[in-house]
Amino acid sequence: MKLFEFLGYYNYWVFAILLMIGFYAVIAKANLIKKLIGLSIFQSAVFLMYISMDKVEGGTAPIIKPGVVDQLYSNPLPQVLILTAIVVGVSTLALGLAIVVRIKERYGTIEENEILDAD
Amino acid sequence: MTIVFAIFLLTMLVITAVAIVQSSNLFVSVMLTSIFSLLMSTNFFVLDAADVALTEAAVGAGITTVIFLSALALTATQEKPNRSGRGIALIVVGLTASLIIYATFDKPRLGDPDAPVHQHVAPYYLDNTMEQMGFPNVVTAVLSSYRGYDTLGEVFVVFAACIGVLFILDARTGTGPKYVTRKMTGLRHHLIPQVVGRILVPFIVLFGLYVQFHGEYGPGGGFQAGAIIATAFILYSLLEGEQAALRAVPRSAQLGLVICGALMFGMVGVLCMIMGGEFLDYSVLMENPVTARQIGIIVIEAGVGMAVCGAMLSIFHAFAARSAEDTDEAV
Amino acid sequence: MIEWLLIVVDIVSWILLIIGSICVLIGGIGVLRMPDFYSRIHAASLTDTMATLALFSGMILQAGFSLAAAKLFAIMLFLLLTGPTATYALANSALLSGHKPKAAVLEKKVE
Amino acid sequence: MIFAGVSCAILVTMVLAIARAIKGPTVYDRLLAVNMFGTKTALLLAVIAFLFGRADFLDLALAYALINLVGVLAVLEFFQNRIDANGDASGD
Amino acid sequence: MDFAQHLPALQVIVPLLAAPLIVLLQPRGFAWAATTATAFFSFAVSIAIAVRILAGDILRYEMGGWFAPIGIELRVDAFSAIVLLIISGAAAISLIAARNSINQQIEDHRQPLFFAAWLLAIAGLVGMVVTADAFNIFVFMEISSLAGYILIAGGPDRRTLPAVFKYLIIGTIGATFYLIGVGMIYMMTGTLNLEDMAQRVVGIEDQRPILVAAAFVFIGLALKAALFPLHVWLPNAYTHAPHMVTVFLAACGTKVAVYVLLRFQFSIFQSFGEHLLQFALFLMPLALLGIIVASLVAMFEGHLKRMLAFSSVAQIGYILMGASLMSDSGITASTLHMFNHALTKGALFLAVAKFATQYADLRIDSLKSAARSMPLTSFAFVIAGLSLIGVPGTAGFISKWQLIMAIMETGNMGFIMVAIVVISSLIAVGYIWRVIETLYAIPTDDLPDDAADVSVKPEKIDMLLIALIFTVAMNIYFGLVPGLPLTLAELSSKILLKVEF
Repeated sequence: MKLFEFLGYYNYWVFAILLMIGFYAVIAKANLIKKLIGLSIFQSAVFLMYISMDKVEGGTAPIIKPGVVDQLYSNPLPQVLILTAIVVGVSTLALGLAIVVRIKERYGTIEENEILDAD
Repeated sequence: MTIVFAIFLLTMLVITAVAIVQSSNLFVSVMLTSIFSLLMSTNFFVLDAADVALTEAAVGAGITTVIFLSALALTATQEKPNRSGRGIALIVVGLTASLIIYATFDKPRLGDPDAPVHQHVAPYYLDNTMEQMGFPNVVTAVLSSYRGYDTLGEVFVVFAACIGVLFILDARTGTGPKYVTRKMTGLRHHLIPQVVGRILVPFIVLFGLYVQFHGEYGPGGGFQAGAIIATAFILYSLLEGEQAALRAVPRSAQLGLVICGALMFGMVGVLCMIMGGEFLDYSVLMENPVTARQIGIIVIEAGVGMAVCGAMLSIFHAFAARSAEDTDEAV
Repeated sequence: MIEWLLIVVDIVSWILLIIGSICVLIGGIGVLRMPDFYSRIHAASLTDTMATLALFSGMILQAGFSLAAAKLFAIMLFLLLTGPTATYALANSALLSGHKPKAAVLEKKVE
Repeated sequence: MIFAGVSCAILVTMVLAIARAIKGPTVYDRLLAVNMFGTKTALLLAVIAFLFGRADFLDLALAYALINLVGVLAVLEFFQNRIDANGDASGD
Repeated sequence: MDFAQHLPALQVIVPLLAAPLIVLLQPRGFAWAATTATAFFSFAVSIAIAVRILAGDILRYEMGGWFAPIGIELRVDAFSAIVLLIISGAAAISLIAARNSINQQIEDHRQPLFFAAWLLAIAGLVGMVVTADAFNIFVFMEISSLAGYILIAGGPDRRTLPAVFKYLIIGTIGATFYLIGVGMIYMMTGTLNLEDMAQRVVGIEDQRPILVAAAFVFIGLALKAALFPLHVWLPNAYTHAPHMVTVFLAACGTKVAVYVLLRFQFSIFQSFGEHLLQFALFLMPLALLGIIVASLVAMFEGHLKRMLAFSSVAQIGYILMGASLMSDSGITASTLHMFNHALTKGALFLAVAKFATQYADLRIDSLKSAARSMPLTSFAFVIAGLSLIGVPGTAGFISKWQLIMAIMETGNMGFIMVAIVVISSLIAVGYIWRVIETLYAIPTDDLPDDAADVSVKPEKIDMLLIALIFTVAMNIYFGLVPGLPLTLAELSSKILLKVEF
């Protein structure tokens, strides 16, 4: 039935919208911290895409229940990949913020157009 | 039922993202980012990803918000409006959006069991974890043993971020590393949060250790535990002030934690090589392969937990120390 | 005898859960409708604590005597501990930084 | 069944909280919304854990119950620094 | 534990695990010594691997003891062997020469962290080349790019910071695009192992997610490899980085992204009939445009380092043009050019580092009559410049010649491309000659003689100069006897085109 069909793809459409919001923020905004926030939204959208891959209708989280035999489980592999990707995202964010702090100290501003004029 | 959750949570996610990008006050954006990560974590939980939800909770609510705020404290909080780059941005963004929307048509529907993803590699993990690893949490098994090499790379990404932040923020030309700690002693006249904080911090650390060693049987593991314990110490330093926190966990101890965490992970792998197996092949550590794998995974997760905790703490203290003497212009 | 007790427990927990969700809704509406920050903080924090109490006790009754009930109790304990603290810290910091409650502003106009 | 109703109530409250977070004139309103949102997430996670019948996933709600305070206190502390630094008393 | 069986794993693990140890070594010179020792060890391992590959077998290594699609598998063949040689060779040479130049630019208490980041960069790059798992490439890509940001952020003047920030943003977007591409392929095939993926893709290439995944992987890796329109981050990053870091990154930084790009396009998307034609028709104009525009910009560039950075962008255009011919000799030419360009550009940037020890300002017109006080360095710069142009007898000539032969084979529209290659070589002659002219210019009388001599100390024979001479000698040696790289290049083109040899 149509609605259920549409909902099946709602996750991927929200992934596309979030990706665009993040990508727009990274490109269009001049403030360096706003760019980093946009970058983290951009990466969160990718995590959403991976995790919405692993859901199985009627399945539960892939921690095997001791007693139950015919229990359907969701796919563990995208979750492992995203566990790694989340920590990669935080690491890049921390490094980016350290660079922004140093730029503020040396240039006095964190607006990209003012930095370009300064040199 | 998941459909109702999906609609509510995902629409809220989009609204928050738009609000984050629109608001010109950076403080507001950071606060909305913490709501964004809360929503992401709930989304992950609804989509059956318990471990990922716990990681997003521990990392998103605790560490990302605090690092953003400490960076904001050192830079400006008001974004200057800038109309220049909008045209190209919209074109590029529109192009990528059309590419992705074009791709979504042939994708399998959310949750349909015969999607190719569930046919090939995943069933092996689900069937064999119980008898090869002896514990039910398949995600921890895949994370630390089947794809342990990824996690090793991951620990070294955290290690790289930690030495990167220390390297970039320590650029004091001439003078040695003088860590003038913050003159402010935490939330000065907030007695009640301090008292509650003193009660809460040990419980958060206890919960962190529970998550660390309970990783095989329920959602948990090294990353989550490291992040939670780091959040506990960050809360302690927020309430008691920088000096007390640095007395509790001095800077050298934080770096030591990161280094021996990373080395512990590496050395277990090398030990497996010496004892005849491949790198990170725990089954050679002892005669019974299942217990050998469990021992290997516990040591690995401990290494990961120490590395992540040490890294997040040293990053936080690098930012916090920075604000104390950002007055003198580092030349 | 036992299943009569079970039914009562079920009913009580259902009632508690319904009370809890009503409180939650009231809190949400209150936060939006209230005119000033300090009245909003009342709406949010009071219903928040009440909802935690009602919902979690309802769930503990549902969970019966098990590990889940212990976990639920722990969560309730920490939520009751941290919720009011955060609200206090928020209100205190707002007041200290000179955020005048609306009523005070009105009085000045009056005299 | 009842859990579905409770979770819907919590979801609606979350939407209201986000409305306040976006609309809120002063920073404190937004902070109030963030705090409220945090506790509601903890409630929602506990209810969902029950709704899906996986009661051993309550650790997540416990994590949120503990960590939610850190975000709010961090914002308060850095906002206070901001005020002491340049003394503006305005909320926003 | 026999040594030879663990070679691929050792290649990655030794630099990776040495990094935390280096951070512990606070005493001044020791961090540099330990890092150089590790770099030479990894160079020795890659030579051993190359020897095994030349003997004809492909090294496989199952990480954690799990077989291929379940666990992560390392797979080293001729194509990865030659890139391994480039990375560890460039690392060894740039580190052995780095002592004084780094002491000059980085404070002492930060040096252990800096050298640990250098080792992580080596481990990240090597990890990307050695592994045969799509997501593992992303993880090691992150390690190498994070370490790269740290290395470049070591640069002394303040313009380094915006350059590094732009590189971080663009690098992360590139890596995330790659992640989206891998995610979509995984969604349709269910596996992450490259070989397994190649087999499972055969039946479903016409499906939309796979085509979009190919596009995303291409864009992401083109961003990382600084292909022409997406190269905006490279000139600033290489110009403001510490001199020795530029030597290392110029020689192997972008090459690894090109390696992964070719590996994906040829091994996984090979089976698409018309896709590869699209890939070629899409890539060739970009590469040609890149060669011309980058060479022209280099022509009018004042700063010596920035000029060489733009010429790097042009050279990457050469490499990808060779690959876009999709013929056996085309890929041989592009792989060979990766090797030769690493040698040439390494030598040029070593000469720049040596000039920097005497001249603070590296603008070309401020290096007036530098040859009088630094004869050896200038002479080495001339030879390296000739190799960049492709004068017979140098390594550059071999790869240019191979490229032109490959183009001739394609027959019909070959003339335009040969013309472009020749024109860009002429432009290269242009900007190299401009530098040589100022180096050997006779000091004009308005510049008082003694002023020139007093400020400029005579050239000091140190490790930097020895490394420079050695690299230039290698340039000439591989120009005359291109045995090793040529055979490896031919082997790798057969592997990429899946020709059973």
